[in-house]
This record gives sequence, C-alpha cells and structure tokens, in this order.
Amino acid sequence: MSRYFDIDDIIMEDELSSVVFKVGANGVGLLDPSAETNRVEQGSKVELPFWLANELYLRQAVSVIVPQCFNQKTRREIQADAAYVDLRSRCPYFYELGCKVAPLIGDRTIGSFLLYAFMNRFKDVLSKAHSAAFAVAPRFLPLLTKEEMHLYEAARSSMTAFKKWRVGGSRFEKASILGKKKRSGE
Amino acid sequence: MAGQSDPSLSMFSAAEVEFLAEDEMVEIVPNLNMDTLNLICVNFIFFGYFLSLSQGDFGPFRPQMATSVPLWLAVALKKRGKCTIRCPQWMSVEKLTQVLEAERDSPAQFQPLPFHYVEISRLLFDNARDDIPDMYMARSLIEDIRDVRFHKFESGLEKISSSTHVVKLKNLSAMEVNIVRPFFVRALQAFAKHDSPQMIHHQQDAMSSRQAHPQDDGPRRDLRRR
Amino acid sequence: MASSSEGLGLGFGSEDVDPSIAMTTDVELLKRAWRNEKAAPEILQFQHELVQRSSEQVQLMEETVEDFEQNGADPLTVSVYQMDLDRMQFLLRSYLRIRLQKIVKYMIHISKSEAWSRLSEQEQKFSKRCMDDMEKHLNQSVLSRLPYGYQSILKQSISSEEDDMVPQPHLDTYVFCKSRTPLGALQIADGEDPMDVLADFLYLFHYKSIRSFVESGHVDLF
Amino acid sequence: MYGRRASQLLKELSTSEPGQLTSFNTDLFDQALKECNAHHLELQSLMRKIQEEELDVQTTRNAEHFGAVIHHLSLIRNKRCLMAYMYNRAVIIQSLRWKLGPVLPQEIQEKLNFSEEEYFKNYSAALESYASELELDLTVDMVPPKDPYIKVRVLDDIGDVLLSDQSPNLACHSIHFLKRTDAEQFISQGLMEELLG
Repeated sequence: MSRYFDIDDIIMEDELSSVVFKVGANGVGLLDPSAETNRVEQGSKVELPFWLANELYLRQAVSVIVPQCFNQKTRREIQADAAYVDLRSRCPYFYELGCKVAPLIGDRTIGSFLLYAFMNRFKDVLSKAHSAAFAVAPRFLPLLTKEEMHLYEAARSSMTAFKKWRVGGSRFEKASILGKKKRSGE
Repeated sequence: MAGQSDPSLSMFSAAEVEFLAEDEMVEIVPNLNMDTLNLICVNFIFFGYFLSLSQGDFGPFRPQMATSVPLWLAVALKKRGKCTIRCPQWMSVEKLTQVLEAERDSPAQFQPLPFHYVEISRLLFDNARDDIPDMYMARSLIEDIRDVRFHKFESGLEKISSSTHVVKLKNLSAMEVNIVRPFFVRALQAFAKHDSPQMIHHQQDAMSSRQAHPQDDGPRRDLRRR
Repeated sequence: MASSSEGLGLGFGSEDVDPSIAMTTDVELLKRAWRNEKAAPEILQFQHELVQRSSEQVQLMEETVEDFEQNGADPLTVSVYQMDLDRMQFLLRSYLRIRLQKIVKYMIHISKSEAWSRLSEQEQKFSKRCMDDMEKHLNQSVLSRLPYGYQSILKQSISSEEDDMVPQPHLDTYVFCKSRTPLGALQIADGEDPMDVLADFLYLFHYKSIRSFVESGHVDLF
Repeated sequence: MYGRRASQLLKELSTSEPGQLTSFNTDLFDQALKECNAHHLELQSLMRKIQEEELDVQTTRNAEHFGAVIHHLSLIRNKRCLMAYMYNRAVIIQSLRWKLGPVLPQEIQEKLNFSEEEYFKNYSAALESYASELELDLTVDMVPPKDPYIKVRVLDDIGDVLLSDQSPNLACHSIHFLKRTDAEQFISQGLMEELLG
C-alpha cells in the first residue's frame, strides 16, 4: 500500500458508512450502541468507519448501504447546479470515499456521477483560485471537498509564488517553522 | 525559504525557472576592456553552426564592440555599470503590440515568444530599464500578453476531461507551465482516478483489484489532441 | 523509431544527433539531469561521470578564482568567475539534494528493487544509514510496544502477504516534457491510434508512457 | 468507536500548518498504544474460546471468529495511525536539519519526544557523513545564486565568527557584506536578514 503513511487517506477512512451485519460478532459490543450484550447480532444495522466496513465486506461479514452523499437526492442537486452544492458538509472526502465505496455497493453509476460532479466543479475552483479570490472565497470555499481544496490551494499557491517572484525582494528568508516573531529594525 | 521548491510537488520555484532563463543569450555593448572569459556555465548553441570558439569563451570585451553573453553575465556587468544591454527585438513595443493583437485574435492558440519571455523581460525591466525603449509601455504590454495567454489557457483547461491523455502545448512558456503545473497535474490525476476501469466497469472481485500491481497498469484512456 | 535524416553537411540537423552524445557542455548535461530528477516521480540513474567531471570543473574553477584573487586580478573578473562557479555549484548541490530527498522518502522500496543500482555508492551508504535510523526510531516509539505479530516495519501484521506498509513513488502521474528528437508515432494509449511526437513541442504525458524515453535521454522533463 | 483516539493524532497533524510541528502528544499516543494491547487481549481471549470449543475456523464462520477479526483490524488501524504520526513528524524533523542546521533551538526541541531528538541527531549525522564524503556542503545554495556577496543586517548578538573569507564581529544591528553561502544559514535561522539595494 503506497499510501500507508498518507494522512488524508487515513483520515478519509474514518468516514462512516452504514452496514448490515450478515454474521454475528462476539466481544465487540462497542460497535453497536444499541447492543445489550457485548456482541453484535446478525442483521444489526451499524455505522462503521470505512476502514472497518471495507475489510468486513471483503470477508463477507457485512453488506454496505449506499452512503447518503451518493443517493439520488444529492445526484439530482448536482445535476441541477453542480458548483453550488455544499459537498463538504455531506462528505469532505466525497470523491475519495466514492471511489472506494463504489465497488462495495456494486454501483456502476457512482464513477460517472463523481466524474460529472468533478468536471462541473473544478473549473470554478480554478477561476476562483486565480481571480478575485478574496471577494468570493468566504462564500465559495466552505462548499469544497478536501480534494477540491487541495486543487484550489495548488492553483492559488503557485500563482502567489509567481506574483511574489515578480515583485522581487529578498531571496532568503527565515525558516517558516520559527514563526513570525519580532524582527528588530521593523 | 522563498525560492525553494516544494519537493512533494516536484515543482520548480519561480527563482529556479529564472535561473534557467539566465543562460539565454543577449547582446551587450561593453564600456570596458576585459580579457576573454573562459566560463563553464554557458549554453552551447550548435544548431547550424560549427563553433569556432572553444566552449564557454566570451569576449574579449572592448568598448563599443557589441558581443553576446548569457543573461546572468549581462545583468552582472550592467549592475556594475560596465555595459548597456541591447533590448531583444521581440521586446520592442512594436513587436509586442503585434503579439498582443494576435493573442487576442486567436483564442485557440498561443503566439510564438521566447520560451523564457516572462523571466527575460522581468530581468531586463529590473536591471536595465534605461536600455529598454518605452520601458513602461513594454512592461505593460508584456503583462497584458501574459494575462490574455493565461485566460486562454484557463479556458483550455476547462476542456480537459477524463478522455484527456496527452496534451500538446504549442508555444506555452516556461513560467506559464510552472504556474499551471500543480493544478493541471492534480486535476488530470483526479480525472484519471474517477475514470479508471475499477470505477466505470464493475469490478468482479474487490480482492483481486488489491493485488493489481500499479506498475503494470498501462495507460488506458483515449488520446486527445488539442 | 522514425527518424528522418535531413542533416546537411554543415551543422547538425537536430534529428540525427544521438542525444546522448550530442555536442553539449557538461553544464548543459547537468542542467538536464537536474530538471529530469526534479520532475520525475521516481529516482533516476545517478550520473556518475557527469558528477565526477562537474566536481573536477568546480575544483579547477575554485583554484582559478583563488589564483586570481592572490595575483590581484581585476575584481570584476574575479567576481564573474565566482558567479560562474556558483551557478555550477548550485546545480550540483541541488541535483544531489533532490536525490537525497527521494532516497529518504522511498528508501525501503528502493533497497528492495532494481532502483538500488541507480544510486551512487555514497547514496547507498546514506540510504542504509537512514533506513537503520528510521527503523530504530519507529521501533522504539511504536513497533516494540505493539503486541507480537504486529511489530514489523514492512507488514501490517504477520498475516499480510506482502510488504503493505512501504511507501512507493507515485508513477501514475503526469509530467511536462519535450522530446529532443522526433519520436515518430507512439502508441500512447491502448487501442488508440499512434500519436506523432514531434521535437521541441511541449507535451504533458503520463509518466509511465514516456519513462523509457527519459531513461534513454530522448525526452527531457520539465 | 475503535481507532478513534489514534486517528485524532492524525487530525492534529493535518490541521497544523504545513511544515509546522506541534508538541508530541504523549497522552493520546500512549492511550492509542494501550488500545492496541487491549485489542490484542480481546483477540487472544476470543481465539482461546474458539480453540476450547474446538470450532473449525476455516469452515464455521462463528461469532467468535468475526469478533476476533474486528479486534485484529482495529489493532492494525491503530498501528497505521501511530506509525503515520511518527513517520510524518519524522519527515518534518528531517526538514529541520536542512533549514536550521545541526543544533535545534530550544523552542523546537521542546516539541520532540526523546526518540525524535535522537532521530534528528542520527539523521543529521548521516547527512554530514554523506556531505563530507563528497566534500560538498549540501545545506547551502538552497536557492539559485545571484551575486556572490549580499548585504545583511544582524538581528541578534552572534559575536565573533569564522567565515570562509573573513572573521567579522556580528553584533546585533550591525550591517555586513557577507558571502551569500555564509549568510544563508544565519538568515534561515532568523539571526540575520537580507538587505536589498
């Protein structure tokens, strides 16, 4: 797994999915808040983080229910006005979770849905990253998923670096890790 | 550090792109006497010529005798008041005006400009302002050209899609590439991911997809020319 | 590979010059190696001879500058030679530095693959040392404090069939590049018509599809 | 939920600014380690039960088996979080060597745990031994060169130092022309600033 140490990948796998246990499991009552004994009964519907849901699915111990952010309602909203859907509040890892969950729920349409959403949103990300970022950012940024934020940051920071270069100035700077403490002479 | 590139993006910093541009040749008119310099850091231009000079020889420098040197050397001499730099032809107001018009008239293509036009012009504006006729005009023309080109590129980006596999970029300059690279590469990766066979075609067995060795995946999306 | 030879007696048609032996200065070669190393996601072959020659040139130039200084040469001349030297040294240092960064990032993967032979002797030594240090660090803070069966730095647990913890370079990425010579028609994607790759155009390619051309010196990354 | 504490460590990393280091979170870290061992105990007790009841794990997918699987997976998840926490911090610690030199300022040192301090020293030594074999200091020339000398203002009392071509007294507020490569580390450490013009 080349992403073993990847922070985003790890946090993404904390996203919850609803699963139905096809088997019973002893000694793990903590997973099911409604359980009265220290076990999860066969047929219980439980919310599990993706890292657990996925592995249990592969072992045929659970079936996975389509997460809300990929349901028909969200799809209709995206089709109506992709750029203005608040995807972050639905799932900050919308695309990543979509890619990983699609095989589990055997839904062929998730791939094209993600593609459609991404295609119709990424242009906005770009133009806002490069243009009047300050005016639109407060309204626009909170709608973005993590991946879209990374894209926005990629575009914005390379533009900022370019502008800084064009203005000129000192080529040597204090290491940013030292913080911006008082500088004598200022 | 300001000029340092981010290794995780395998990207060049603007200062590093400028560094590459500093090896481009410009003409200077010295006002001093200096012997031939035998330098190691030079561009070696061999297209169409047998070089009579041994590599890296510049000068001798004689007052009023024009000669070609790498930009970094020209700037160093200029800073010390030892030469004037001849403004390259493409930086004349007349030429730049033509380029700007052409850029505006052809929304689908970029006009030919030196690969390092952004960096060269900045270095000359900053260090040799008295050698550039109509400096302010030239500078604002370059800004406009860059802006028009950038927006052109931006609308071009909107056309990338999951079927984009190769992009051919005619006349895009070094600094322009550097600015769009992080966004462009990341967006293409995202497209590729959402359009991978595992996503579009139903995978037969989730277990088997885990064993697929990444090295063996050939390119699979269609080719699109722009 | 299609390669027309229209080179005239005078000069070189760029297309019939073998890019690996084309008349080019070492600085030019070093700049190319530096750009490629910076842009490629994986570690490339160490340029032994080039680095060797470049270091010698640096040394020679350092002596020249010193001589000039001692003989009271014109300060401007000294300064120009110093700048020339500085440019070469920057390239050399930056080239070696990018490699070290990649080595540290992918050291375990490199040590277990053919990429190991792409490192210089000193880089191999550095890599081994870094691996030991990292292993020791992770062992004493985490691994040795985990239950038996979960203490490997390579496998998540003894039931893992492969080394599923090892970071690997992300070859599935896109790179900007220019071909030094026309590459002719290339099959870029399966089931697609071959595409004519021309010299001196800037392309954005899938790294894997041009990887071998980078190795052979036909394609420069940017 | 299982694995919650461990992933909290990672969230802490992801919310801090890129390249910045927060203090090592010993509390959370040790709790996550404890959880690993608790999972292992549960796992073992379930395994024992399976053996006692002589159930064939291969054929019967019994509830003990799946309980054990879940504890195993949770342990692996916790391990991944703990390892990623250490690893990603180690990457930042490596970068400190490049930016700040072989000696860390107190304010940074305080953020490291014991093993990290040791790791910093070892990494630093590995780098130094590589550089000395090449007879080339790799921590200078981090940005492309311009003029060989730059004008700097000293921001702290550094005192007498031996540089490559002079041995100036670097008193606070004093201004000097130094070799670019000599000044570079001082600037990065915040002890000097470059003056333009």
